[in-house]
Amino acid sequence: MATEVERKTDIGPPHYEQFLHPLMKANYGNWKYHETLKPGVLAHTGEAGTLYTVRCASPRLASTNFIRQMTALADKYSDGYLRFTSRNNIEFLLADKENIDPLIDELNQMNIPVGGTNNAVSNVVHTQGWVHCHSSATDASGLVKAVMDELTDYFTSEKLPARVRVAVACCLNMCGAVHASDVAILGVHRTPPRIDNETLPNLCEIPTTVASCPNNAIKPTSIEGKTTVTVDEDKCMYCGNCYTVCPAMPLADPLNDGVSIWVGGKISNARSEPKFTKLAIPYLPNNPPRWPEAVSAVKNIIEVYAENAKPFERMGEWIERIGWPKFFDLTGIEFSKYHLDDFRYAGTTYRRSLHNRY
Amino acid sequence: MATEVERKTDIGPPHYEQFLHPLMKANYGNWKYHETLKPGVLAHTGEAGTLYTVRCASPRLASTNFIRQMTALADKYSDGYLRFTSRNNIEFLLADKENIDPLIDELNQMNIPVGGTNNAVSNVVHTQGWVHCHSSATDASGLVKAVMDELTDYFTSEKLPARVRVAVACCLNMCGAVHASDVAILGVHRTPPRIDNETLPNLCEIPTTVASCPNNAIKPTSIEGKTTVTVDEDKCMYCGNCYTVCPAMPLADPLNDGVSIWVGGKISNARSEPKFTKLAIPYLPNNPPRWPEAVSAVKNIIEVYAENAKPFERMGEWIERIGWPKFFDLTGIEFSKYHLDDFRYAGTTYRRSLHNRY
Amino acid sequence: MADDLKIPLLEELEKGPWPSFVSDIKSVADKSEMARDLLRQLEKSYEDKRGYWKHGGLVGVLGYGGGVIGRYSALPEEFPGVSHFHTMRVNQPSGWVYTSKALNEIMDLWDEHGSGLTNMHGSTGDLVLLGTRTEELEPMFQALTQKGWDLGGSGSDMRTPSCCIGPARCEWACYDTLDLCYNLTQEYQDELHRPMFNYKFKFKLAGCPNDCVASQARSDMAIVGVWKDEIQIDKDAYAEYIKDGFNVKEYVVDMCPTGCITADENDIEIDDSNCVKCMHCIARMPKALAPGKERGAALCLGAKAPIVEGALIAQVIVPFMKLEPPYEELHDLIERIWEFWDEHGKARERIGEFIERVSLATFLEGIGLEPLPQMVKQPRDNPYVFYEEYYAEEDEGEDA
Amino acid sequence: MADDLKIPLLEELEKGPWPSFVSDIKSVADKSEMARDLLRQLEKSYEDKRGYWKHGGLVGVLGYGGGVIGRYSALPEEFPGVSHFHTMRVNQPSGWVYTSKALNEIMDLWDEHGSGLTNMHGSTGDLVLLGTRTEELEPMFQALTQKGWDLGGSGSDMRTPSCCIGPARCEWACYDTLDLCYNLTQEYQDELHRPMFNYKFKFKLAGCPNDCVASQARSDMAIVGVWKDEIQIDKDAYAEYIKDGFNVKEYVVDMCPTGCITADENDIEIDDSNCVKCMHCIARMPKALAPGKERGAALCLGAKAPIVEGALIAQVIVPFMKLEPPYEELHDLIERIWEFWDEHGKARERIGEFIERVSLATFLEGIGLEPLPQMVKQPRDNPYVFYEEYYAEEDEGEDA
Ligand code: SRM
Ligand code: SRM
Ligand code: SRM
Ligand code: SRM
Ligand code: SF4
Ligand code: SF4
Ligand code: SF4
Ligand code: SF4
Ligand code: SF4
Ligand code: SF4
Ligand code: SF4
Ligand code: SF4
Repeated sequence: MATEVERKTDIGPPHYEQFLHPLMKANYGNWKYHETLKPGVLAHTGEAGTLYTVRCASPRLASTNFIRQMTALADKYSDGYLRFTSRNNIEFLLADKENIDPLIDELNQMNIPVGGTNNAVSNVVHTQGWVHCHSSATDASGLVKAVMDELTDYFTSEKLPARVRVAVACCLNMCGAVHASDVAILGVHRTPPRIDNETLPNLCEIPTTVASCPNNAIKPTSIEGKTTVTVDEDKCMYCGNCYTVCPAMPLADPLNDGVSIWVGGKISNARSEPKFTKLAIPYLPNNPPRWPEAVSAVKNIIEVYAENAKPFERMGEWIERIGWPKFFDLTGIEFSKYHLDDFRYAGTTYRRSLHNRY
Repeated sequence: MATEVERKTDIGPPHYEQFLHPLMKANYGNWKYHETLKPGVLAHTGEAGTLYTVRCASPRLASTNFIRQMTALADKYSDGYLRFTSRNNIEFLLADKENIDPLIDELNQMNIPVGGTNNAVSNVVHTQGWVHCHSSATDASGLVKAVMDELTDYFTSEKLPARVRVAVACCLNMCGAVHASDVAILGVHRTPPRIDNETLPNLCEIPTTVASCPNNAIKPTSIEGKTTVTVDEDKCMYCGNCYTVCPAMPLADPLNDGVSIWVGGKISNARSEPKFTKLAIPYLPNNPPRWPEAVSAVKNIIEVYAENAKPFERMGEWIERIGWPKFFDLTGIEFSKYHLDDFRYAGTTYRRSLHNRY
Repeated sequence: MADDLKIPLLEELEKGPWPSFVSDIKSVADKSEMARDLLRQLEKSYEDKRGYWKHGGLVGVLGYGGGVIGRYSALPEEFPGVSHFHTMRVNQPSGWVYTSKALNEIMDLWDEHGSGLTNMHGSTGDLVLLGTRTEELEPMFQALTQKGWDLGGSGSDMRTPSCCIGPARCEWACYDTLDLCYNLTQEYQDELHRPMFNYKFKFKLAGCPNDCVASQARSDMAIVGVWKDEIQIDKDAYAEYIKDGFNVKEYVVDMCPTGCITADENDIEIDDSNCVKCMHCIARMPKALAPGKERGAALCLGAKAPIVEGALIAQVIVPFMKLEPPYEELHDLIERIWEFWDEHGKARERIGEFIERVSLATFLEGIGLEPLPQMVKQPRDNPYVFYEEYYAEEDEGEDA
Repeated sequence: MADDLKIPLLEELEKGPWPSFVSDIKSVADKSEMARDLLRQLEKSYEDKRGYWKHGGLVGVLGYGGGVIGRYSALPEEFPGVSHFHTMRVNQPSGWVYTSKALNEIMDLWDEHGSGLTNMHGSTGDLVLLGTRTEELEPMFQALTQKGWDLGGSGSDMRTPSCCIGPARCEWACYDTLDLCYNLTQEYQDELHRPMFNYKFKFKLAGCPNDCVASQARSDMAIVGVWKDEIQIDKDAYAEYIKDGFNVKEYVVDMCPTGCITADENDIEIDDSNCVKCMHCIARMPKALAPGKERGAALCLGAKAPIVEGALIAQVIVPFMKLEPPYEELHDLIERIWEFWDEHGKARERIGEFIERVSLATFLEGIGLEPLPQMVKQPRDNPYVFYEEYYAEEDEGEDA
């Protein structure tokens, strides 16, 4: 490229300070407390005054148009300052309390829900899906839209016992938060990789491919003089790791791919230690564009939780309090052999005491 | 054998019913409640009346003399009925309340402590040691005697917060309760087996020997044409399993054998689930006849526990409430790399949260 | 006399308030050369800080493979009295109950045929007769059987079952531990006496979740009594506890692991649907509370000491089974378990290790039980599911 | 116009209250062929229930190995607009704070050089620019750097660090997450842009144990703010909560995991020696309670998703470190960790898996840290200790 300017590298991101709202600078490190004025609206107070935050949803997969709409609102109501949250919501940072309602009105007119604070279902941490990733067993953005259409009411209110963090990932790589969320939807393959013996010898390194399998299902073999690999189908658990390192072993399979539902994970240290999400429903079909089976499964779980948990009790804490048998009872989900762990630490998940409910 | 009577086999033990005290038969399955009259004395009540139990210690390694002394007392005070507990105490079963004190007097005259009930240190579940077993890294009976001499006061009283179950085993086979006791003393080897290449090829099956090692430290090898084995010393964790299957691989080593101290296990489901015992002190020397280091370590742990735990809180429950850092603090025991797990489920023992005390 | 003993180190263990095994062995040293040489060899162990026993060989009684542990001194010339020093494991009665008469008879036989030393009892539960010569095994065995006693297990066989005192002297027993212990022992005499398993298999039977025989820590099958319905409450007796000043909040309510007790000065209520049968509240107020009426036991498999794959606490395999004679359902299940373990287990692989290796799902399938959420602390948290049914191209849209 | 789109399935996703990514992509479909063909290819995926992307090749900008994810359509003839569809990961500012001006500038550049589509933000934290052609990568990169922006990580490199809003808008931040996030990003530009590790290495920085950036679940090194001393109590503010009828017993005292709070209508007291810094009480009464004054962070290693050896939550490796510029102690430790992992780790082995494989003790030795009980939930429960020092025959009685 023949540009006149010097080519810059390794400059890193801009310093954040230039993007801080003046009140953020003034109260930096000296905030006293915060309050929630209503769902989606926070007020943080320090010596230098109070900063108001209005939080709204975003599809995350956002066009430049959408972002410009948001910056326009920021220019109008928040002195041009806005931020994104760790769950892909948008936050407008307001010095002037009077701006809160007009801003919310405009957002509502644009059909953008305001909320996601405290005991709400916040935005869904999710991944690429059929929009961008070669690995996906399902779509992500579509699932999120379908699920959140049913849960918007829980986003704009704070009527749940505690936060409910929902995540979606389109394959076992779990680019996001599936393994530690209150409720998660995970795309799954259910058939072993199909080996393209034509291209494999050129595309893939055999030792890396063999080593990629967590269950030693892959062995080197020779077909017509060329070294390729073979998969022991009994040992394959469809994780897709081989495909990540070797493109000649695709797993995608329209007939069998689908989603599984997971529950009870958390990340915070509040009360209980962080927990992994556990399997609730091993398989539901891929049913685009609205995945009705997955959506109603998630909704059911959240509603049963909402009815039964105590205040400030996260999904996983609630389940531990009432016990897993009761969880399966209350939600009407069937318990099956797929729920029984058989991976590395399986032995530690077996009930090794008499502590059971009947 | 030329006896006149028919040789009997597979008759099994005598039916217990013939050994049941009449009150046990009368109240069988219909006991109402029990009370503790004083340490070592229980009263169980049913429709048919109250049965009094007087419990006393036993060395477990007991001569026929000792047993006859006990049966004589039973004849005198408990209609000839007595039993042994699951922790090797002796229980006299009395119909007549008046007999309690005279019986206790006689026992005390024989220097046999009465107690072991409720929140006491009961008898020590233990093993053979140098008295009988080829595997032992220490003696068992001697350790028990030395420890209990210091703890008798906790046997004859009920002044501890809860039961304290002490166990001793003389090697990693743990023939007893070491892996699930409040406090345990475990004999340990600390050097790899010494291979007797002369006798090994005749005495041992090579594949079984190789397979016996939990850490794959044993490999077959050939010395002067004979197949024997070799041990990778870096991989050996001195468990002695190879010696169990192959006598030509002894581990006993007077310089290095010794004992380790373990804490916080329990078996009952009371309040918390059963727990394994955890490592407190990795190594103390074998110091017969009185193992002063081991004895004072055990005593210290029990005393610190007695001072700090809440009523009905078992050792392990107490430690979990205050946290392991505090346990090491309070007892003055040094925390070392040996406390860090590195076996199969090691990963599950690492602190995977911010839940720490400082 | 025993003055030739010279056991100064051991004699240190004659001091102190706890009963001394040294004094006790000494007390038979006069009449037993075995006891004498045991003390002398033991003194040498105390001096040298090591044991002097050789690996036992295969010794036993006619037709049995188990019940005797062979043992030989490594220094037979120095200590001829213990050149042979085998133990015999006598199968104890359920609940370790005895009469003086029965015990004295055994002692007499043992003075005649053995060292005069015992373990009352061994950790598995046997009445252990400690130390005799090979040639005395069969005579002692025959003498014992004449008196109605038999040997217990050792080696890769079913081991001697043992049980808590249960219904014979405990208000909490949820099934008849003594009867079932006797029943299993009799039913499986062959498995007890003739090692033919992959490895040992222990039964322990506890009448309630207090587990006074340590079954969940130390037996391949732990049978632990439990109830399914409501804890029985005697409100009058409760009032008595309150009147006596018992701190029900601190010692009961606050210590219930699931917080399912509501209690005050006037009343106590338990949310039994959330009670995990831990026994704590019942143990604190035995007059006011008692296990429910729908009683049975949980069957748990796989407890063991660490060798080889690490220690295990028993895992629930049947959350609840009614246990009443003739115990057919239980026998059936035990036999299915043994069969599957026999066929697929490796040598020296305990049942608990076996389940971990083949996975619980496979094991359940193998023994014909349905998976239940009560069998786990939690469902899997990893996504590595072995899906079994999947669609093939032909049968699109249809469930396989 | 976009009427030639024919995307009836996708259009179902324009209904409902939640913002529709379909409508949004449509809104740029006029000006962006890429967006148009993305919708068309996606519609086909919805019809066929499968993705149509090929494995990405190695594409990027000059001199960098990371920051770009290559992506090609599997059906380039049918959907030429997405025949190339690479994403660029732009390193976001600490705390995801922006001005309208800065954001608009990036949008302008992206309309010029790319699809007009973004992810605000990617799960690692980058401002993800979604979809462009190989030949646009370098121009876009240069345009970005001119405006002061740079790329983040991808591949086996350090990944873009991210942090919670911390001291900029949160009263609980125990260290300056934004500053440290910036500092680490700048300090390790080389590691960020040029993959040379065994595998990816992610940093996430949370100001307190609430962990609002999910660091403990999703980063190889989680830096989580915490305090060592007493929770600060404002008694007047406490009185206000009580006056307002807040149920301190039910919502605070009974929910403290260690039961270390005593509180009634008049007063609140905390046994800080037993507080595990869970934040629950503070979050319930932000006006009355606050983290202590001796602040810093815990360093935790090894969180990750399940591939290959199972998911991990981060483990404590330094229970407490003061974190103040210039952060030398931290840099030092990070470098020791990378060095040891580099030397002994396997390809595609995350640091958490590495520690599990070599054992925590070995790892600590390798990076020069002392073992502490705060690093474990419990000491080992198995007896398989690798004793290192032992006596040899010669030096009897002396400690080696
Ligand atoms: C804005 C944001 C940080 C950021 O830099 O972006 C944030 C901001 C706050 N969090 Fe958070 N949290 C944010 C993501 C998280 C996450 C991460 C996640 O969800 O992926 C967690 C861990 C969730 C988990 O455990 O799975 C998180 C767990 C908490 C908790 C612990 C709640 C619990 O009971 O487990 C608190 C304390 C509380 O409010 O009780 C908290 C509290 C707060 C407070 C009240 C802190 C403060 O004083 O300012 C902030 C407003 C809360 C609210 O939303 O009502 N924040 N918070 C994130 C907003 C995400 C969103 O758009 O929804
Ligand atoms: C006699 C014996 C059963 C037998 O068949 O031999 C027995 C008898 C009783 N046990 Fe036990 N337990 C006996 C071994 C055990 C064991 C096994 C062991 O120690 O190896 C345990 C499990 C210990 C553990 O968890 O490590 C045991 C855990 C309990 C518990 C639960 C205590 C706890 O808080 O963990 C109770 C309930 C209570 O008293 O609180 C209990 C209660 C009882 C009661 C009160 C039951 C009753 O109503 O009769 C009996 C008298 C208790 C006492 O000693 O004060 N028993 N008890 C055993 C006496 C052993 C001894 O000589 O010391
Ligand atoms: C006598 C006794 C100890 C005692 O002093 O009470 C004992 C003694 C021996 N046990 Fe044991 N075990 C005894 C109860 C136990 C228990 C406790 C129990 O049954 O409740 C255990 C732990 C529970 C379990 O089964 O895991 C136990 C776990 C072992 C092990 C480790 C097994 C494992 O899977 O981890 C071995 C090693 C082996 O089997 O090769 C073993 C092996 C041995 C051998 C046979 C030594 C050997 O390597 O061949 C010991 C013979 C010693 C001798 O010279 O007399 N012994 N052994 C106990 C049997 C007496 C009885 O019949 O009543
Ligand atoms: C774009 C993004 C998802 C998103 O929609 O936000 C993403 C996308 C991909 N991830 Fe990821 N990961 C993304 C955040 C994550 C996260 C979450 C995080 O960083 O907090 C995780 C879980 C945490 C972790 O690191 O373990 C994650 C765990 C993985 C894994 C599994 C790694 C593991 O050790 O378990 C893989 C597989 C691999 O590395 O080969 C993977 C691989 C991939 C690849 C490169 C696919 C592959 O096999 O080569 C995906 C490219 C998709 C595409 O076409 O754009 N991605 N990936 C995220 C990065 C955006 C950004 O830079 O901000
Ligand atoms: S979860 Fe899988 S399919 Fe989805 S973006 Fe990540 S790697 Fe791709
Ligand atoms: S999908 Fe996973 S389990 Fe199956 S062969 Fe590939 S790497 Fe192995
Ligand atoms: S613990 Fe070891 S040394 Fe002791 S009796 Fe058992 S096998 Fe023998
Ligand atoms: S002692 Fe244990 S670890 Fe060492 S070689 Fe023998 S079997 Fe292996
Ligand atoms: S286990 Fe239960 S039933 Fe058996 S003695 Fe102990 S308390 Fe009684
Ligand atoms: S038995 Fe245990 S769990 Fe059940 S109510 Fe009593 S204390 Fe609570
Ligand atoms: S992690 Fe703590 S400091 Fe950071 S935003 Fe969340 S609550 Fe505030
Ligand atoms: S921070 Fe958590 S552990 Fe500490 S006092 Fe508050 S609620 Fe209890």
